[in-house]
Amino acid sequence: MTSPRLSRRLPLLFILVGAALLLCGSYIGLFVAPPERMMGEVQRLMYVHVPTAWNSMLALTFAFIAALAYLIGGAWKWDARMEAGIEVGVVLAFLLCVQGSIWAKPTWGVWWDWDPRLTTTAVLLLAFAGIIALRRFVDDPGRRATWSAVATIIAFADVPIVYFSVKWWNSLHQLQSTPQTVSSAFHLPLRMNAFGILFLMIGWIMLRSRIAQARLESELAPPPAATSFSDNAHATAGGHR
Amino acid sequence: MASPMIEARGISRRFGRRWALVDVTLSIPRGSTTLIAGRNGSGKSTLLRVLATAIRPTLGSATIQGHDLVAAQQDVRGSVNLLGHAPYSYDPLSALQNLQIAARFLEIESNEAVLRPLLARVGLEGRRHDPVSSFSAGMRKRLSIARVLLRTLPVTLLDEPYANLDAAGFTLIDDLIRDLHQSGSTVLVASHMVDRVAPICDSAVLLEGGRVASIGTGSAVSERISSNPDKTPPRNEQ
Amino acid sequence: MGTITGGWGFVIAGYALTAMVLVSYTISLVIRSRVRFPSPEGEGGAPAPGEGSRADRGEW
Amino acid sequence: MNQLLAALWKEGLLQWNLRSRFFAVAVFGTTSLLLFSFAIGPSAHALRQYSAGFLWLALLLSSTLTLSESFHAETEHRALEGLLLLQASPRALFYGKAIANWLQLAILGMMLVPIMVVLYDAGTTDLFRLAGIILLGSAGLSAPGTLYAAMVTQARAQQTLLPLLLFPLVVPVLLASVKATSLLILGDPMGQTPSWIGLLLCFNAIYWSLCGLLFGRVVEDS
Repeated sequence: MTSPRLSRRLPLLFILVGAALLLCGSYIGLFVAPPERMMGEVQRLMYVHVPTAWNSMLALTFAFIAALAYLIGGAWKWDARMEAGIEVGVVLAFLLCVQGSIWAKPTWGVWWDWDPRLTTTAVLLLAFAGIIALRRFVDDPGRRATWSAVATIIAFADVPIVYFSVKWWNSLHQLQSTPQTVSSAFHLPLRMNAFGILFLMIGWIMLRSRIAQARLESELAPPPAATSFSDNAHATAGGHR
Repeated sequence: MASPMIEARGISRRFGRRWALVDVTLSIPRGSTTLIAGRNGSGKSTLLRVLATAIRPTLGSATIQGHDLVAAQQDVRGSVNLLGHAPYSYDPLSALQNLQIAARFLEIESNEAVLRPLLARVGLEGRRHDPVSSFSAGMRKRLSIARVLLRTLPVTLLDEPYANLDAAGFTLIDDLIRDLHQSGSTVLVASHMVDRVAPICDSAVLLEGGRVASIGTGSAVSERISSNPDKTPPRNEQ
Repeated sequence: MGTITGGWGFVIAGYALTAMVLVSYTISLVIRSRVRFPSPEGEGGAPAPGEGSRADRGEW
Repeated sequence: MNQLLAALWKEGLLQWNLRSRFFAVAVFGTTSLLLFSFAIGPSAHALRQYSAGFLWLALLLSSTLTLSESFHAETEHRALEGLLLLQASPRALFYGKAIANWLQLAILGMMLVPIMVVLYDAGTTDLFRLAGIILLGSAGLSAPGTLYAAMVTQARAQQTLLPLLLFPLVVPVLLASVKATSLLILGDPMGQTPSWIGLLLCFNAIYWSLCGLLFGRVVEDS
């Protein structure tokens, strides 16, 4: 692995690169890119709204993968990464809902327009916030890890169903703007911001899983002194419990 | 010598910040009766719960009749009978109903005619239709004894069998241990009643702070305990 | 729908809120990663994240 | 298979002994139906318009009471661990408990229907289809609900934790059931009901199998 000095700095590096990309992308989006014919200036919000949407989904997918990895493999570091993925996903989902309502007000005149993707994000936000609450209320590290992994899998499996049910439930309302309807002139800031938030998110997840890791270490006593750890490592059947 | 019934290698179990069991290595011969002695919190119950697959070892491994505790958990559960601290009872239901549930899951005869003598043996026949919620701790222990009597298995683990029992209950446990011994079942008894259990045991294990302090004949260990009950025995002798 | 006048107000609000959330969460992460947790043995806090945690040393 | 029968028999005994609690929950459901009408006001048209929503909200709120109680007897004296040590299969235990919770919710739902008819003047002649929707909807609630109940009874603050985990998850069940029921009551000009029934079936198929798979991990010692 990279030397400790560099690995300590890695997450901050990712965050800085991400922030830089985000600043440039937003600058171009705000001042350089032409306003959209129909929606005018408000459309500039898209340069930060759409990347947030992609990345919040990515973070929760990462949490789902970490949950699977923990349930199958059982290494504590996957539990720490899942906790990081969930928290970062919730923060980005919250941000997305805020941006969404700011976008909806000038466009539809209401703060919340029940757009299927946005409503799905809101449901996801509540579902994964519930999992964070579950982790707070369970003390035993092993149970907390297994139960929140199970809850993550269940909540993640619900995403497509929530999306379709909200879409049908609200299908008469309006056609959503999908990226294809956006002409190429807008792609540069969109992509820059997308990578910007992506790097930011990776830095966040690395930092947050280290915090979770440190807390786990404080909760789990190190292996007892008597056993010389080498000969026990291979004999470990329930190794991670 | 026949392969040992229970073989434990470096069993450790962690509960968050505390190691309840540390590096326990044991070999229990087939058909023997072993006393597990030790102060409160020395790891007796944890050891029995690990061997009964109620909880998993954090480190190390063990086999019962050749079945690994974690890998072949269901096989182990088919050969280990646990009389635990917890009565494993459904409080809203009656004593008879509790036994019937256990019998149905074991897929053995579960009507009242078959179970009644069992309840009679543990002295609960009169109260068999009363809900377990109205039972005293001693009566709950008697119900779990009846539950253990449902099956005779190669290994029987008794965790503080004498706790909460009256004088009649004591003889009930003595008979149980003797019957199990005669039927060739390997018995592990975790108990504070060292002077009562030690004489009828083939060997004894003294646990101290989660570690095996010493293994010897029943009487040797009970002297050790009576000679310095408070002072922690010298470090691991082996 | 026609062009929306006064859009700039909302755009600025959107970007400002986004920046606020991103910055405040980053700061909270950096602060929390400095916190030392009480170590189970009681002596000295668990190593701050990043100094090669016990998992890396293969302790579980 | 007979493990499942044993589990169902156990559930039957438990439910029979706790039937007084069931009536308490039924009263709770009725009360919430009444409160909803106070929230909307006496206008018959509005009440009839949203009657399906009220029915399912009342059922959802009552479900948290029945679900979180359903594991109390199991974990109070480690009865569940006792059964696992008797080689009982976790899957049979899960389906036994989930079916018991499902039937309890379905019966509760059907008991609320006459009250809905009286209070909101919202009824339907096609009782068979209404019963079908109630069965599907309460099945969608009880599969994940049973799994979460198994976790929550062993955690702190279980009364608040269960709704927090369950409600966001069952949004599709609520949407589909309310839509299907109101289409039944208010008429279904464009024939959307089959698609909502389809969504409910799909939700149930996914969660009745997924939760059965994961239940073992939840109850076994980690």
